[in-house]
Amino acid sequence: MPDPAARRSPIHDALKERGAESRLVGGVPFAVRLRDEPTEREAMQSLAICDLSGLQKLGVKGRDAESWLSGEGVEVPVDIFESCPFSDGGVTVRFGADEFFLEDGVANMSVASLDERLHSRRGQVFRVEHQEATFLLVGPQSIEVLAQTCGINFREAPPRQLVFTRVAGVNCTVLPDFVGDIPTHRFWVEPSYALYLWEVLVEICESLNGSVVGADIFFRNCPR
Amino acid sequence: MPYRLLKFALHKKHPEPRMFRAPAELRSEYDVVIIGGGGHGLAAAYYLAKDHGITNVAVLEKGYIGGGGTGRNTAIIRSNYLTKEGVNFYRGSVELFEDLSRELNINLFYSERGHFTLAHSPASLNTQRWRAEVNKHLGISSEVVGPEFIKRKVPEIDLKAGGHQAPIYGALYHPPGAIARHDAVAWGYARGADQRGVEIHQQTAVTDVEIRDDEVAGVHTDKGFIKTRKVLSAVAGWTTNITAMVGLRTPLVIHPLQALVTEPLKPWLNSIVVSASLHLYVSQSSRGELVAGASLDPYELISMRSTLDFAEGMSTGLLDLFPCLGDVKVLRQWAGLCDMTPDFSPIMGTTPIKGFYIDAGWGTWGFKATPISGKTMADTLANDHDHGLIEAFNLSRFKRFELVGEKGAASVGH
Amino acid sequence: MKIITCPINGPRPLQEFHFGGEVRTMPDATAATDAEWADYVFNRSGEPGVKREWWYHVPSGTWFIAERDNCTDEFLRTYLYRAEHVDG
Amino acid sequence: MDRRLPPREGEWIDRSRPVKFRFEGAAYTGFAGDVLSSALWANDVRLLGRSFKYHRPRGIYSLAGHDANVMVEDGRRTNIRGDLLSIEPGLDVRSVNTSGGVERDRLQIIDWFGRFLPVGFYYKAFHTPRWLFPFYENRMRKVAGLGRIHPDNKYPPSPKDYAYCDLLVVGAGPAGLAGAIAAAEQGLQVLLVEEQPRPGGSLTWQWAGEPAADQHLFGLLEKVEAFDNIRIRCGTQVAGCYGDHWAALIDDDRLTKLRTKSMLVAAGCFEQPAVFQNNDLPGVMSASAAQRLIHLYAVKPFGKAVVLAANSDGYRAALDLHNAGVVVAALVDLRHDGEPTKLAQMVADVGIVSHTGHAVYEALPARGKKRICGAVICPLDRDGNPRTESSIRIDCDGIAISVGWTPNVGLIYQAGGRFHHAEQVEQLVPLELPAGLFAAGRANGVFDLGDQIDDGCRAGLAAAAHLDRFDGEIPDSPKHQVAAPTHPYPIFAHKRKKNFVDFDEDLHLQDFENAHQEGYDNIELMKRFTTVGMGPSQGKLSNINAIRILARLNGASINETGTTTSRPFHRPVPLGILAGRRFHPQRRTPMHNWHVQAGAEIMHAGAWLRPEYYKAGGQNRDDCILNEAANVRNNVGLIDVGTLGKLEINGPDAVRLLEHLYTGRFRKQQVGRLRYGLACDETGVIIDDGVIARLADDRFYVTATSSGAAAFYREMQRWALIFDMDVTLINATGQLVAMNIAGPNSREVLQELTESDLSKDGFPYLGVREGIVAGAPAKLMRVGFVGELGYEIHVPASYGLHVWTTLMQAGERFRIRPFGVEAQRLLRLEKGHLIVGQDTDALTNPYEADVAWAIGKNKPFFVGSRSLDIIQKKPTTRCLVGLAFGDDQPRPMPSECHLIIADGEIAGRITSIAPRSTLGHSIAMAFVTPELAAVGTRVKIRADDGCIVEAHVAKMPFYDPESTRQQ
Repeated sequence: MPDPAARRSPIHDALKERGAESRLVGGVPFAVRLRDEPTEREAMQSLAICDLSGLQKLGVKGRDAESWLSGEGVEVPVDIFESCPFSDGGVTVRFGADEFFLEDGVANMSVASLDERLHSRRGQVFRVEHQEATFLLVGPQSIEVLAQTCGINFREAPPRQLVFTRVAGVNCTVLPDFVGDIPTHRFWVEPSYALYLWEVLVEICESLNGSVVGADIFFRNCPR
Repeated sequence: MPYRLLKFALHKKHPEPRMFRAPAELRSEYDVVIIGGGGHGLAAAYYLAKDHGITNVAVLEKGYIGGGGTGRNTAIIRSNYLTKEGVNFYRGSVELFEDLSRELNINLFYSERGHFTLAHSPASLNTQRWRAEVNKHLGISSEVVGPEFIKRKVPEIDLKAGGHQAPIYGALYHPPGAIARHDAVAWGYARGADQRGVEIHQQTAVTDVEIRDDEVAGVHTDKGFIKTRKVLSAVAGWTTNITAMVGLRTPLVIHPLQALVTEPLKPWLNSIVVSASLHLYVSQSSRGELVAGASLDPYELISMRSTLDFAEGMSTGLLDLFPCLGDVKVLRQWAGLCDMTPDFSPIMGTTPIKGFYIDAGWGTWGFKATPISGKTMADTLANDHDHGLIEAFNLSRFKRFELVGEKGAASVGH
Repeated sequence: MKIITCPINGPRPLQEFHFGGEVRTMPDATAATDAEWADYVFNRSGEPGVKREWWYHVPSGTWFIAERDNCTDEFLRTYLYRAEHVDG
Repeated sequence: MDRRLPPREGEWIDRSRPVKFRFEGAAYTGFAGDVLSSALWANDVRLLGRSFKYHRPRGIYSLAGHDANVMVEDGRRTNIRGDLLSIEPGLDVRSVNTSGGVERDRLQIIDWFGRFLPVGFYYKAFHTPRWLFPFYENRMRKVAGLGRIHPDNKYPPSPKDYAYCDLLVVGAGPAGLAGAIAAAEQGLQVLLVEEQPRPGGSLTWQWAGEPAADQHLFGLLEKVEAFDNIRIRCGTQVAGCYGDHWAALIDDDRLTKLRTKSMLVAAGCFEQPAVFQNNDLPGVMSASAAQRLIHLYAVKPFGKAVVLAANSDGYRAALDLHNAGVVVAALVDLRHDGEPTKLAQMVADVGIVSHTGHAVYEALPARGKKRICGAVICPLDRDGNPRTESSIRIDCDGIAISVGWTPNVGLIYQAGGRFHHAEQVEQLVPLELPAGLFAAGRANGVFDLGDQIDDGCRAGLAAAAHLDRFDGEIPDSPKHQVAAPTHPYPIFAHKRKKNFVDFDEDLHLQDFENAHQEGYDNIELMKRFTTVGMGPSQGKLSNINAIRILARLNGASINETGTTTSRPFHRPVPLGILAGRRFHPQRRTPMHNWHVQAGAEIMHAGAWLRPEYYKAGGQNRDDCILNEAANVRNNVGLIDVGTLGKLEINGPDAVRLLEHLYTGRFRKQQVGRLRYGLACDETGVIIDDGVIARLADDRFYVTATSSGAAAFYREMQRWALIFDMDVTLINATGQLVAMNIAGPNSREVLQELTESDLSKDGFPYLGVREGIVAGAPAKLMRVGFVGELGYEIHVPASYGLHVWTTLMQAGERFRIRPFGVEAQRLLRLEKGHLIVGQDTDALTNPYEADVAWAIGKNKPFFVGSRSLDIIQKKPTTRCLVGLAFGDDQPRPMPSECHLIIADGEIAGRITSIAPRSTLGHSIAMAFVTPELAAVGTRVKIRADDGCIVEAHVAKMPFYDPESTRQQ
């Protein structure tokens, strides 16, 4: 059996250097806290960034992908780039006519079991490995970080609509969303670029007086 | 102070004649019609008259002379090519250039600066060694040099290229690498051709080329029809217009290439520095401006518009190499057109159409070939047979799958 | 910066795209003469005018066809390769 | 002497904050809000710079950065405009391009030699004799150029912003403010950009003679502030305008890339010089500069002035000067009929003497030319030629020139607009504007203040209509009623030829006449030959006069003569601002930090960072590499090959697609087996290779070269479309990580981490298995790239580090060691495996590269097959062979790309070489001509310094020819 505890975020070391406190969520290690909770809550109100790479991800692609997901009781977005809730605080996104992407919620257990059942699938459903790093930009100012790194006008981007674009010169998938009522931007980036992008985003965040926070701001504040 | 300058003070009236005659009426027939009054076309006209005594020649220029690639390139001259064909051809060009100021009696500011092609990876250093070895074998002064040598010649350079990308492993150093005043090359050839009887018609656009049973019969212009049996197309970035007129298929695609110039600075950069992986080449003009060019724009376009992306990318590359230039200001940016071939070599000489000769495929390397292309094309027109130096560049090489290996290293690496 | 409309992702800045060259129809490899094949492989229709070209939206990995004037740089339409065949 | 005027309404200086600064070593005091030029003028310093060519004394001309007279450096920055440089405490600047300081510049001598140096003189001399040119060039380069660079100057990374709006308004003068308001009223998101530190444009200085101006300004600003959909940015310049309304906004600290839906250029005009003798000396300035001095900086421009006018603005300037306490000794009006408006009377009322139909023919320099002491004026005949015989001398220390304007519309040219010369304003006005682009105010040829405001409203509504936010009536642009504000030819010949047309380039009238005589008689040729407009101020003050001169010389109209186009940038922009943060993406595998801690020497491979080799105590690079390789041969090694392309091809047509993409056959490939794949492009050139694993009937897993992967996947997608194949393609390159454990002990080590059957029969060579390794879902592939028993292990990236470290632990008792790229290169070379891109080049086909065996026998079609048929019929010109060297070879050994020489001709090239190998002798791969290809043939290689090294063609693989070890 795969052992999720063996997994590491691509920026694990960078966070360790910042003295991050680590905890297993759904068996996967997360940097849950860097400062005391009030400070991190405070940061959310303006600008904060945290690493959610430990969230389990899964992609399915192929002619029968949609029907399979529905068969598994997963709510499937109708239009391309639309997203809808999956598990608690997770998302299901339609990448294309016959491709879907799922990221787990705060419990971080649902994707794994879905993945299990994928082995006994029939027809044209193919598993797509998704190991992207997940970064969450939190707070009203997160839009300014995007303004310095990306050529898309996110002020006009509809919420919960996925955007495939380039951020700081690398391919990146961005989902404008909310944690509670605080606007967020969720970044998915291929792990090989993760450290590079993280360092760029953090540099810009800190130049805007934003700060790096732990994953708990997500786990604690996501609606269940 | 040279006498030539004294005379300006001594004469009451400005003692300089017209560079070339005021536009005459088009005649109804010429022995040769050259389409394109850039450096190449004018040089061909000059050598037709000088070497072959063919003077009943019209050069047709839709704009003004030297207004295309000739006036837009970054004026670099070198012969450190990769193939035997390339080296021999460009060596011929450099030899002509070296004496051209005297021959045309116009100071071209032909200035040997030394030319660095930086290598940012072991693989690229290998390619530079390849060029160096071929050059040396053919008697061209080129060598692979290490970072220390580069730093000695260009102390302002950052050998780490900013630190976030591959450092500089070394370079191909080509001492004869030079720059020149590009406009003056066109003017000098124009004057020389004119003095020998060639007619130069500016603001005269070719609208069609008359072909009768696979043979050139004449040229239609916006000023009327001209009868002729020999036409040379020397219009670089506009070649595809002309080949379309005569129904000739070629591999040519047109891409813009952009360049910029900074405010004048006191001399500090004495060498020409090229970095393929940073997509830039830069030198300092005799006026003190930094003149920097990029690699081709990423898609086909027959337009000389400028883009901000280029200015941003070029500035990034320049600061990666020369961190001290952050406060130096860009004065102006512009673009030229490049007619690209798949094997980075020109398309020259005879074509399947009798009497139609082509001088194209000049991509980013046209200016440095101006004298030799003029000389060899003149010879080719005069004898209706490809000059030895350009046989390998004939259009038919593609049909024969005999491309010239100037591209060198594979586009994919490892 | 140039804006290009990807049929899937909508209007995007040029920096998100890769140019894939003109759309060329491959002759029947078995029937074509060497000359015809060489013409297909090497020659291009580079003259001024509206061209049918391949473009690729890099972040989403989408190939599509654009009809573009190679002098004005104006994109007249963009559509997916399949759609084109439907349109004929 | 302090020239500061008493405090006045609307002045920009803050008298409560004196600022001490230094210029040319001397200490001065100004006020916060001063620019360098104004502060110096206030201190009665008039010599502010030296000219580019003749090193003539220069002072304030436009005071708006439209000229480049005042250029300074501060030891870090260079070529800083004094007109735009706000003074700050501690500012310490010197003039650029002087020898020994601006006061006693040794190079001013050149001014005397002017007559020896006509336009383009450098084309006509110095080139013979040839050997002397370098000497001359060296001299010329030293005198040319302006500021110096400062080698240790560091520029802090500046941010770049993307911004968006409905309407960009350039210029916050009357028209711009009105336009912004009109558009905002229709609900547009408006960005109003003003290059000066405060809004108001000409209202802040030009109309200040009239009380109405202040009221207008106040009223407009109040309205603007009332709209929250108008953002106003002062001290920002729009430096360039590009396709699709893409504009570059420049502030001191950043570049903003603005995407606007429409654009209104209301940037006003540049006041143009008159051309007369010594029109460049300190004290001669544009009337607007004098008015800026008075109204913005409260500086008295002169003691006694002559005003040269050809329009109402000149009369206003005369009044402003008079009101500021300047003695206006004369108002010289080029127009024979003088000023038609009431201004004529107003001027007369304050006792200013006007001379209509007169010109200033010459400015008289005081000793040393550092200021002027008088003006020579003379009447003009009906053709506008000075009648010098009846000239008068008037003492003065300043001449203010107001003879005309040229529109500030470079941005419109850049955006593709076209202009024509309109007689009634004697100025270029828009002829054709691109969709969504609008012009208003003086830039649009509208001069009356009221008209400017109306024109602004009109343009604002037009912009709204363009965006379908307004469908009402749009008024026409107001027509200019009174006399033209610009004189058609304010240019006067003078025999001493110091009547300058271009101040940057020191070009005088005669230079243009000479250029024309030499045949540079169209505007582009003249521009290139004379270099007019090529200086730092981009011809803002010289282009239109140059065109007038040429038009007259050709007997043509301005429109027939044509204009030169404007290119970015509107004002020079620092490279540092354009570069910004300089993003350089880097790719790392999950094991990157492990490698670094293990002492890896990291190399860049494209964007990837890879271990070249691992430094081991005291050993040099070659030893490290050789030992890493030896440990693989004799023991076990582990390499990170995470950079490999990793692609999945699934679906009913998977086999068909593979057989189209690769040269080989895959139909009969069994599930659980690997095959080598070689890919060509359409011309038959090798572009990629890798292994192809069949995981199921309709599932294939493919590796591609590290740097080729992205492009190869892209082409794979395209071919799938073209051939209409029912496949599902997945690029898992970055999602998965791969490592290769190789060496005789690799099986033992790996077996400790997995329950999969690794036995020789259970998992044979060229087999592929899916299983769990160290708790990670993995694909295992039995490959032999390095020629030993080995397993390539592919796992999800997040597991990569764990699997790697676990393998290293398990391998400890087998003395496992990591090996880097270099050791792998050596091992595969010993094994005779080529590397695409190193052993192949841009034209290499499979026949040359000795991989024709990988071409499926009588396959009907694959990409490149038809071209290869043609190539195959032609004689091969080169073959890739192995070379072995004896031990007796002289050093240095050859390197990659050293040439093989036969009978004095180039007969080949080394593509890969290992001076030292685990075989104990040097080996290489090389291209050679067919004549040299036979095994055993002796070849000569020319190494560095031309020393010849001998080798013989050897059979490949060099190592383990029967390939028993990898089985």
